Amino acid sequence: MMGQSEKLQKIAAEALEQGQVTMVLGWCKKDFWWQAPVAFITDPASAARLVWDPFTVYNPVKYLLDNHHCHEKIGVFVKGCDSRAVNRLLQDRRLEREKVVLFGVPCDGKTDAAKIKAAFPGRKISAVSRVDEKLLVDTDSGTETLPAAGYLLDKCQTCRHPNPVVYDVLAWEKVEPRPGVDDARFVRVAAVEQKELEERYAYWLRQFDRCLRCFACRNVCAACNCRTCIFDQAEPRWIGKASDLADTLNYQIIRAFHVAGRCFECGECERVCPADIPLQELNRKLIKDINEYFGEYEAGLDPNDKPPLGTYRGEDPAGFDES
Amino acid sequence: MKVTTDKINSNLIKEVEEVSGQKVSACFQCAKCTGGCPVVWAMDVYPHQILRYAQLGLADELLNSKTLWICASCQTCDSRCPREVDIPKVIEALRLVLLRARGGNYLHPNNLPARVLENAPQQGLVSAFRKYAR
Amino acid sequence: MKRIGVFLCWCGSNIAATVDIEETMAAARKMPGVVYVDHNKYTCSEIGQAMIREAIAAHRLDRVVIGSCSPRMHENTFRKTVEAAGLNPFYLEIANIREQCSWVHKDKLTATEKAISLIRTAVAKAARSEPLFSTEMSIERRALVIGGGIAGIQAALDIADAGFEVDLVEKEPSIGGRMAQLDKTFPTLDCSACILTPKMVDVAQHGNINLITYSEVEKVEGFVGNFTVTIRNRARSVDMEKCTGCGDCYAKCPSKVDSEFEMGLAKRRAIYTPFPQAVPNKPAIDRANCRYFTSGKCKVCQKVCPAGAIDYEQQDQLVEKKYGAIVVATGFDTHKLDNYGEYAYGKHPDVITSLEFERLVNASGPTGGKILRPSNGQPPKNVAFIQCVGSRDKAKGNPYCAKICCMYTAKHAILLSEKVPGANAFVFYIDVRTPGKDYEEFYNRAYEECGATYIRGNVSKVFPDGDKLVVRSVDALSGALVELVVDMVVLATSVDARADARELAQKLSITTNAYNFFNEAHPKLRPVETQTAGVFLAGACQGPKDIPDTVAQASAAAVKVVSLLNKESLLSNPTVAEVDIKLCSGDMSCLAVCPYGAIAEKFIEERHGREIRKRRVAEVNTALCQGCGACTVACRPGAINLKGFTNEQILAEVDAICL
Amino acid sequence: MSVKPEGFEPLIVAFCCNWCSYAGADLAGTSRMAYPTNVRIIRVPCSSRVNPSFIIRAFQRGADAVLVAGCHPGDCHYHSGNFFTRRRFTVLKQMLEYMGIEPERFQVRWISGSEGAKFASVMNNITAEVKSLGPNRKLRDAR
Repeated sequence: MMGQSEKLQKIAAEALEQGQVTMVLGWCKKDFWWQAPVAFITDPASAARLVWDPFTVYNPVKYLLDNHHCHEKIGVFVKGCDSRAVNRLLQDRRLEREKVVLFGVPCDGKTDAAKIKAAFPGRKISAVSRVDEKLLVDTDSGTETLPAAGYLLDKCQTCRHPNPVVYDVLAWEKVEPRPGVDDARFVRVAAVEQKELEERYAYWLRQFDRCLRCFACRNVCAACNCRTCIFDQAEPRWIGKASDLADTLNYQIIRAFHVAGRCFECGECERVCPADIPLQELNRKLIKDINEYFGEYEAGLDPNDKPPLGTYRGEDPAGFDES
Repeated sequence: MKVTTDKINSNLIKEVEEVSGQKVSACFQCAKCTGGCPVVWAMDVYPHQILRYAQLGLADELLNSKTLWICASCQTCDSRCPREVDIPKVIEALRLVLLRARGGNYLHPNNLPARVLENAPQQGLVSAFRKYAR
Repeated sequence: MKRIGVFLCWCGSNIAATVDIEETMAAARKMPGVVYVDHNKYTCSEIGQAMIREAIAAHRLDRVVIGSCSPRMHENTFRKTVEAAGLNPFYLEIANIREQCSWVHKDKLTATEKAISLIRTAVAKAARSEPLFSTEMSIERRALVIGGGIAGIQAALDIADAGFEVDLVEKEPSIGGRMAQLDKTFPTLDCSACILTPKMVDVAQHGNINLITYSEVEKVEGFVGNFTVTIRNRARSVDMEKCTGCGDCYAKCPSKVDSEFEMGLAKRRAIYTPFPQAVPNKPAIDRANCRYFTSGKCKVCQKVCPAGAIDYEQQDQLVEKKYGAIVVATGFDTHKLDNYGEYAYGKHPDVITSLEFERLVNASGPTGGKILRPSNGQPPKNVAFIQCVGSRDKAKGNPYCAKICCMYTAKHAILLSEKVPGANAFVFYIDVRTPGKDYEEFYNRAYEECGATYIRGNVSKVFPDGDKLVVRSVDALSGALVELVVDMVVLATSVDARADARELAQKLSITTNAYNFFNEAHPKLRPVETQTAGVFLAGACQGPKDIPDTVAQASAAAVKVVSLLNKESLLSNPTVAEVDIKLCSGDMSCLAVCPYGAIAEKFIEERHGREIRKRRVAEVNTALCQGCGACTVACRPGAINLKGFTNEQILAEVDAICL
Repeated sequence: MSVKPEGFEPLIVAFCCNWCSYAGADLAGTSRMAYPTNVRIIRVPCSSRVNPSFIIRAFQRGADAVLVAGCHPGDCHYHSGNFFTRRRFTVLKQMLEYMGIEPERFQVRWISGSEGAKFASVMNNITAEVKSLGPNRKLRDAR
């Protein structure tokens, strides 16, 4: 039987050989066992570099913005979350559907390397692989087995769309969403909502005080796809450049507002944040409010939708005093 | 029959709307329901009047009407109502509301002896709670 | 650095009594960019304005801030003042220190403090103001009227009488519309044809009106003053030049089909004019039903035509024309009764709609004006009229009131009593609505003088019993069940928007409400305009309407068109949105929120190393943009800005206020 | 909790649409309806011109409260602008409260050109509310 990595390699090699695409974006293995960075494959022979392992979390879709001009057609491997990023770019007219061939990869959740490391303090790990619901961890003192479910990335624990929502080819059978993801969706938001007002401010201040304004959350986000971000402009100066907490709050509020109704909950912002700021608690709050006020809406499912803030109904309720 | 501010302001319509899930206040008395009702000949208060009585809070008249027990829930009225009021549901709600009012409140799940809970048919329990608990 | 002059107005004591002018002037002198400060008792007076003009010259001022009354009061006055002094009129900013300061505050100390703050804010904004220019646009002095019913006819006649050329486009072979189908009109009972046909003839004979029948609007481009419209002239198969309208062709045509004009109560031929008084009175061939076109044999009409006018080879033609203004007057459809099985319409010939009844009463109708039962040709003795069929019904029909049914049903009851002596009318209603001059009196006449019985109750079921119809209802007022045996049932059918209204709205970039009626620009104050400048509405296409309202709206639309076409040229609004293509990502979020269709996408070419890449960006049509600024917020990278209210200016105002 | 200094006078920034709320403010003026001097109006063509960034900037620079005022829904001079305003600021307001900003600090109101009295009473209320809250330190520049 063919392994999962081999399946991806075969799909990519065939697409390149047949001239269906001139580049394939997938994942490869480089220096570290805990990383599977995005690979840019242009010849069938290199397709063998592609892998599917517990750490293929990175979203290759945003790289299309830089590459789609130079290629007639690009093949992209997309997990559930990645496929919604494609819809995000389509809806924002930053990509044309004909320019890409989507190789859908049903995904049963990616592994959090930090959790693995924490499980084996002081031991050197050389590789981690996954067999069904088990993780096999090769350490300097033998191979250990861990249950995969216990070592998932946080963002994968609340994933509602593990299967690609748009694809041309599917690598293998679809998987079931994890039980309870719907209930888990807004749990953290509700927890913050329950705090007292001053406590909430103190909470967010504590979080954003750590923010370096490295803009990693923005750069990784498929919903943040402007050619020139408002925060990178000199005139008008929307935000101060010095490290002032007020400017950080300004950035974070406007960033969240700009993805309101457009965020598709991939959770990458939170994963890449070097300061561990719980950005999903902000993004999901906006999703929750939009659902409650203007009707259920899930971004990244249909590129032909109008985003909730780009449309209205005369009878919309208001979240303020309309008297 | 007399309409008073107290009756109009009573909670009857609210309660009926809550139990039935129907907007009784939407009725504008076109009476299409009554015109098509196959058992209207046996009714003392007509379906459109039932809604009007509910709007006006005429609880006694509703309570004493035979109509509540005659309605066969055939849905003819509701299929034609231009205001999307499901009248059989309203009538069922009136039955419940009035039954409850008559039944008092002396059943509480915690007070039922285990023997009863084990042996009594579920439908019987539901029915008993409907009538004797609030 | 800008050279800003600040001028404070006393407004007599209106401002000066509450705001310390001296202190405010002193503060203004210290504001960044301010090089000159002065004051005047009445700045809006000629002396005050002269002072500003002189100061601009003497001190080489390039921005002007006036602390005075509301800009809503004198902004235009002072713009002209600075323009007269050689500055761009948009170099002026007004600080509202009267309505929003001296008049609402009593304490001189805090009022002065606030006045200083307001001046500082205006100075900050003025320092960032750019010169703005209106562009002058020519106007095509010709109007297009879409729809040849009474609304279109009236609008076309009024515009033509004012001396402008009008093209009147009608999709049927004749103008006349719904009104031509009616018998009498409420509340006066004058005959519809008698008042309509002279107007139709006027249209045909008017030197300024170009009648384009059997045609439809295919495409609309451009903007106010400069629309380019493509009109599809459907192949009529009859040469309009040669045809004399003698009628020999349709007398001999062997193919008979239901007449749309007669609501299917009579037949017409495949070559036909919809009705005898048609304008133009020249037939068209309905190719779908013509024997020659369906089977290749026949050509009877060509053989009998003495003028040789029949032309089977004609093709649809697309004609492109330019217009300065457009009036939409496409009317209404009657509601389809598919959802109302309980009324037995279509199952029993004696259940008819109100428009069918209209044809039965009409002297030129299928029965020659005699009210006869379709089933047996006998006059009915008892007739039930059911109101609100498809109206006020959110479950299966239209939730809105169709507005005209109460009145025409009263008319039908009256006409029945006149035409069939001794016949009885029974009107089933939910509410009777008769607001309008002489309307209530007309309704009173139906039951007081003409013997109609009004029953408050919606009919639940109509079913045949022998050769009669049984109508089942209840009289809600008495509580009595009602079961009437009648000879005929007339359904007061609701009014729908035209089936293709949404399509036309898209072509015109106007909007519709949830029921596809065209939206007016403002429900109270701009009832005949649309949000698209230069496109106006008349008649039932905007919402159910009776004839008097339709004619009034048509004349109102005509006045709007005439006042537009009368202008020498159009000046565009200078405070419009503007795209910075460097920043624009081309995601068109701006387009989604623009109410005027003023934003379009365009592709620009950019050099990237050796290759040329195409890139999508937004483009603002300054003729259509009204300057609301909704797009500026929808645009995440801030690539679209609003002239006169730029991001830079507003941020500077915020900073100045909070200083 | 912030300490209220004696005689605290809040600074309130109000964005008013030209056609309704700014006209309402003018009407309050012509009708001589007194209200506190704390409010400063920025005239915008439509409430849909108000960018959330302007609001955050006002807080950053020291505003104690921000008001956005526009035409009543359905009466927008530009047909649909305030419908977008309603959606945008429903979202922004919930977010600010979620982040611990007092609801009184950011308000959105519909004030028509004929509602001079309403304009004055909104100004009275918002000033009183913010006075009792005390100065705003949240979201504010450290200067």
